Amino acid sequence: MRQMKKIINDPGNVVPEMVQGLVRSNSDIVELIPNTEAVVRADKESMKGKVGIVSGGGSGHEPTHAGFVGKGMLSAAVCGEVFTSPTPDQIFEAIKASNTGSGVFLVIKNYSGDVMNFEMAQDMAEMEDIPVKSVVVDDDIAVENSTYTQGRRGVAGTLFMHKILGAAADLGASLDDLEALSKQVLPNIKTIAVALSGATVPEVGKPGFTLADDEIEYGVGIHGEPGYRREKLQPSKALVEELVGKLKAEFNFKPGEKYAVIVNGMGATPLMEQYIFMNDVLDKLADEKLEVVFTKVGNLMTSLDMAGISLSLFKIEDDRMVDGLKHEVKTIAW
Amino acid sequence: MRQMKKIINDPGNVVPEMVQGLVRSNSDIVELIPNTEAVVRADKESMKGKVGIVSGGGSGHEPTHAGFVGKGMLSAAVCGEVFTSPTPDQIFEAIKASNTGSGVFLVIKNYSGDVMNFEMAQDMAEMEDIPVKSVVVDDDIAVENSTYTQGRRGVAGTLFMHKILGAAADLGASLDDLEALSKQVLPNIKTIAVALSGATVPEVGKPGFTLADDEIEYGVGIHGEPGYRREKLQPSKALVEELVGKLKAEFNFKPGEKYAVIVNGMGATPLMEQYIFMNDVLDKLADEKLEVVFTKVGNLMTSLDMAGISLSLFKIEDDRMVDGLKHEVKTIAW
Amino acid sequence: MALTVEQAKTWLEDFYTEIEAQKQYLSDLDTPIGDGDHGNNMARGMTAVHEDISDADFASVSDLFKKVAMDLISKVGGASGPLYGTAFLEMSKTAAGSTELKDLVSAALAGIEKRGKATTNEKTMIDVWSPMAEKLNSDEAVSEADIDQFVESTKDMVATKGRASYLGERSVGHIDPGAMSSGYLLKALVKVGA
Amino acid sequence: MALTVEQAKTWLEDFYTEIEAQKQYLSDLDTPIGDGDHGNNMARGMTAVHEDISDADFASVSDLFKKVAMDLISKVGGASGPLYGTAFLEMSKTAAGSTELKDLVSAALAGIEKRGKATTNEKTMIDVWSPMAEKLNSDEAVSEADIDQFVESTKDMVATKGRASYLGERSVGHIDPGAMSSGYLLKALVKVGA
Ligand SMILES: Nc1ncnc2c1ncn2[C@@H]1O[C@H](COP(=O)(O)OP(=O)(O)O)[C@@H](O)[C@H]1O
Ligand SMILES: Nc1ncnc2c1ncn2[C@@H]1O[C@H](COP(=O)(O)OP(=O)(O)O)[C@@H](O)[C@H]1O
Ligand SMILES: [Mg+2]
Ligand SMILES: [Mg+2]
Ligand SMILES: [Mg+2]
Ligand SMILES: [Mg+2]
Repeated sequence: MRQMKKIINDPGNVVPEMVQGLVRSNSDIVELIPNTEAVVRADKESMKGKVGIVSGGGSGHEPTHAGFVGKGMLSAAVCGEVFTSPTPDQIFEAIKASNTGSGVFLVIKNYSGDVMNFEMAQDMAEMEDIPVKSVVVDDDIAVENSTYTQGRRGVAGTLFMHKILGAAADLGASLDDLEALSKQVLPNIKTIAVALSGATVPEVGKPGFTLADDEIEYGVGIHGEPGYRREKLQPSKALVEELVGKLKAEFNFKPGEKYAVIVNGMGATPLMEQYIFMNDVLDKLADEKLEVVFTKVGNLMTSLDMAGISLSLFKIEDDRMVDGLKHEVKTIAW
Repeated sequence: MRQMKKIINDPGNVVPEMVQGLVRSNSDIVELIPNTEAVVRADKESMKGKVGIVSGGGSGHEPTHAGFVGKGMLSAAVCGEVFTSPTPDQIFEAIKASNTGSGVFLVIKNYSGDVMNFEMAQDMAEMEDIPVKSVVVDDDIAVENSTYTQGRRGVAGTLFMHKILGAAADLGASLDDLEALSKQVLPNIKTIAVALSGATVPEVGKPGFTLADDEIEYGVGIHGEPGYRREKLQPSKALVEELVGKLKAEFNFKPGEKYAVIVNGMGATPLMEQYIFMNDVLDKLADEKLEVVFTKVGNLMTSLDMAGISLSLFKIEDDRMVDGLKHEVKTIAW
Repeated sequence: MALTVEQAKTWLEDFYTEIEAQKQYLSDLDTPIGDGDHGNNMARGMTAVHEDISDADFASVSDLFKKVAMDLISKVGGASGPLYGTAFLEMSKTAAGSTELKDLVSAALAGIEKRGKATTNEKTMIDVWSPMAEKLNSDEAVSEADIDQFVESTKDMVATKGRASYLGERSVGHIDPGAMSSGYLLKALVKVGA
Repeated sequence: MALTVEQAKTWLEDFYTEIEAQKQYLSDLDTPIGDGDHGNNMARGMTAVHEDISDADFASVSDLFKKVAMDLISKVGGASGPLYGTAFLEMSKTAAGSTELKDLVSAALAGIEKRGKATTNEKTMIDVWSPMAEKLNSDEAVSEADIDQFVESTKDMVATKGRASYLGERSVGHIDPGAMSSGYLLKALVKVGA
C-alpha cells in the first residue's frame, strides 16, 4: 500500500495546526475565537449593525470556509475535524462572535452531521435570545434527488451562497431579507464533479477510493463519496461535454439565459488544467447560447489531495445577483 | 510506466488553451495581446504615465506570471511553452503594450533561456527607442553560487520583486528609480524548496524525476531541476528545520531583523499542508528572534503537478518595503 | 431494572473499552458506505467521557448522563455526535424521574429520531435502538444475541438517511456503522444487569 | 567551399529531417542534465523553418538565413532559440559578403558566444561550433567523424553554463543536448559538400 505523503506533523493534530498557520499568516483578516477552531473577522467595524453570516463544516476543503471570512463575505467560519462536521459548542461560539445585535444567518452544507450540529447550535443560540436563521445548500446533482434520501450534498456551489448573502448582509439586509434571498438562490445553484484520484484523510492514512492510472470517476463528492460512473480518462472537452450535459438536464437550459460559473480544483489539480477546462466550458456554454456573466477559477472548495475538478453553475434570474457576486470583499481566498 | 493523468486536450496545445481560459474568465483584469500568448492589463488607465513592469517565462508555474498582472503589480506577462522561455518577439509585444511613454522594466528569472530571450527583446525595444531596464532574479539558494556557473535560479522569491516594483511603478517611480530599487531588493530575497513528487510536462508525458513513496528531495527547482539531498519523508517541523537552517546560513540571521515570508505550494500540495508548514516556519523564526512583517501562503509559483513546498524570505532593511508588499493590487492571484 | 450511578459508570467504561478495541473495525464499516471515520469519531468522544467520569463523583445518574452528553456533543462532531449527544441528553432528563431501562432507552430513541429526522428501516442506529425499546417496553428480556441480530438486520437495508443514502441500492450488503456502535453500547448496558 | 541557395536549402531540409528523427533522443539527452525539452524545442523551430522555406524562393543565402533566424527566434524559445537564432542572424549578415563555410561558421560561433556569454569547455554547443570553426579556418577538411568527436568531447566536461550547470560535477558523463543538435546541423552542412 502507498504510504501517505503529506507535509504534516501529527495526523491527529492537523486541524489546530492548520488553523494556527492560517490565522497567524492572515491576522489582518481573521482571528481565532478563543478555545475553538473557529475564526472570525478581524475587522469588527465591518460587522457592526449587520447580520452575521456563519458557515463551516469538516476541514480538508481549504480555503473553504475560513478563506472566505472577511468584510463582504462570511463573518465567521468553524473548522471541524477533517471531513467531520464541527460540534455545536464551536458553532455556537462562532454565532456569538458574529452577532452584533442583528442576528446570525447560517449557511449549512447538506450532510446529516452538519445539519444536526448546526441545528443544535441554533437551539443553543435561541436559548440565549440570538435570532438565527439558516439555509441548507444541496447543489451536487450527482445524487438523485428524492424525498427518500438525505437529499443532495452541499459542494462548491455553496460559495455562490456565501458570496450573495455576504454581499447582502454587508449592504444591510435583515435576517428575514437574507432568508428570502437564500431561498431565491438555492434552487439556482448546481454542481457536478469529476475525480482523477482519491483523497487521503491524515488519520486514515490511505485514499478513500482508488482509481486506475487511466480511470476517472464522474459525480464524486468532496469527501470522496462515490460518483455515478467510472470510465477511461477523457480529454478536457469530453469531460466538459459530460458535465455540462448533466447540468443542462437539471437546469433545462434555454438560449439567452444568464449564468455564473465556478471551475473548482479539488486540491491536486494544477491551475493550468483548470483554465483549459474553463476554456472548454465557456465554448460549450456559448454553443448552448447562454450568457456567462461571472466566472471564477481556482482551488476554492477542495478535497484534501484529490485530483479532479468541479463545475458549478448559478442561474441568474435577477441582475442584482451579479452585483452581489462582484461586490468587493476582503478575504484570504475569494 | 504511469500514464499521464491530466485534464487537457492536446499536449502540444496546452499553453494557448490555458491562456484563453485565463483571459476569458478574467476579462476585467487582463486581455490577450493579439497574436501572442502574452497578457496585458485590461485597466489601461492604471498604466498611464507609469513605467511598465513586464515579466514572464515558461508556462507551468500558474498563477505566475499572468495571475500577477493588474493595477499595482505587473503590466504584462508573457507565457512561454511549458518550462520554456518565451520568444523575443512575444516579449517585445508585451513591452510595447506596457509602454505608455515612461519606459519598461523587465523582471527576468535567471535561466539562460530567459535571460537571452529577454535580452533580445530588450535589443528590439531599444531599436524602437523604448527605454528598457531589467533585473535578473536568482533567489534559489539550493545551488552553490559561483562565478563559474550560470548562477542561481529564479524561483518564488521573484514574487517579492514583482510586488515591490509594481507598487513603486504604481506610485510613479521612474525607470532609474526602479532599477535602483531592484538592486536593493535582489540580495535580500532567498528561497529554498522541498519536493515530494516530480512534475510531468504534458508533451513529455512522464515525470521529470521520480521519488520513492517515502522519499523527499531538498533543493529541487521549479522545473524539476535536481536538488541537493534525498531522504526519507520527515514531519513538517523537520522540513522547516532543514529549510530555515539553509536560509539562516545564507542570511546570517541576527535577532531583531525583519523578514517577509512566502510559503508556496508547488501545485499538488493542499493548502492545509501549506498552513501547517507556515505555522512551523513562524515558530522557528520566532525562535530565531526575527520579526515577521508580512506573510503569504498559497500556490503562487507552481511546478505543474509537483507536490512540495518552497519557502521564500525577504529581509526588510527599509520599512517602505513593507508598504510595497501591502500596496493594494487588482490581480487574479495576489 | 433501575440503573444506579455505579452501574451507569460501569456501563460507560465498558463501552469506552469496547470502542477503543473496535475503533478500526467501526471505521472500516464506515468506509464502503460512509467516510471511514466512525471509529475515530466515537473514540474521540468516549476518550473525553472516560477522562471526565472515571475519577469523578456524580450525585445522580441524571448528572452523569448530562456530562456524557456534553462531552459527546462537543467532541465527536459528524452525524454521530449530535445523535449520541441527544440520546444522553434525553436520558439525563428522564433519569431525573426514572432510571428504569425502558424509560431511558425510550427517551434516547425519541431524541435520536427527532434529531436525525429518521425512523426505522432507514439503515441507521435507530434500527438498533427501536427494537431494543420495543422489547423493553413489552417487558421482554433482551439478550446480547438479540442486539447482535438488530445490528445484523441493517445489512440488508437500503440506506435512506446519512451518508450511506448517497449510495442508494449499493448500500445493501453492509452493516451500518452507527448501528454497530449502538449495538456495543446496548450490549454493555445489558451486561451491567440493571 | 561557397554555399549556394540550393545547397543551403538542402542543408536545412536535411537538418529538419534529422531533428524530426532524433527529437526524442535529444529530449532524452536533455533529461538527466536539463529539462527534457531540447528535442521538442528544436522540432518546433525546424518545422516552422521547413514550412517557410520548402516551397519558397530566396534571392540569396542571406535572405534564406534571415528567414531561418526569424523562425528560430520566434518559435523555439528556451536557451536554444536565441542561440540558433543568433547564429543564423550572424550568418545572414556575413552571407551578404561571403558564403564561404569558414566565414559562415565563424560568424555563427561569434554570435553564439556573445549571446550565451560563454566560451569553450563549458559543455555547450560552443564545444562543437568552436573546433569546427578552427578546423575550417586552418583550411582542414572536416569529416562527420570529426564532428561526432566534438560532440562526444562534451561528455566528460563539467557544465558551467545553461541548466546543466546546476548539477556541477554531476553533469559529467552526459553528452550536452545542444552539442548533439549542433553536431547534426554541422554534419548536414558537411554532407552538402559546399
Ligand atoms: N439522520 C440520521 N438519523 C439517524 N442516524 C443517522 C443519521 N445520519 C447518520 N446516522 C448514523 O450515524 C452514523 C455515521 O456516523 P459518523 O460516521 O460518526 O458520522 P458522519 O456520517 O458524519 O461521518 C451512521 O452509520 C448512522 O447510524
Ligand atoms: N549560455 C549558453 N551558451 C551556450 N549554449 C548554451 C547556453 N545555455 C544553454 N546552452 C545550450 O542550450 C542547450 C539547451 O537547449 P534547450 O534545452 O532547448 O533550452 P533550455 O535549457 O532553455 O530548456 C544546452 O544543451 C546548451 O548546448
Ligand atoms: Mg465524517
Ligand atoms: Mg526548457
Ligand atoms: Mg462517518
Ligand atoms: Mg531544455
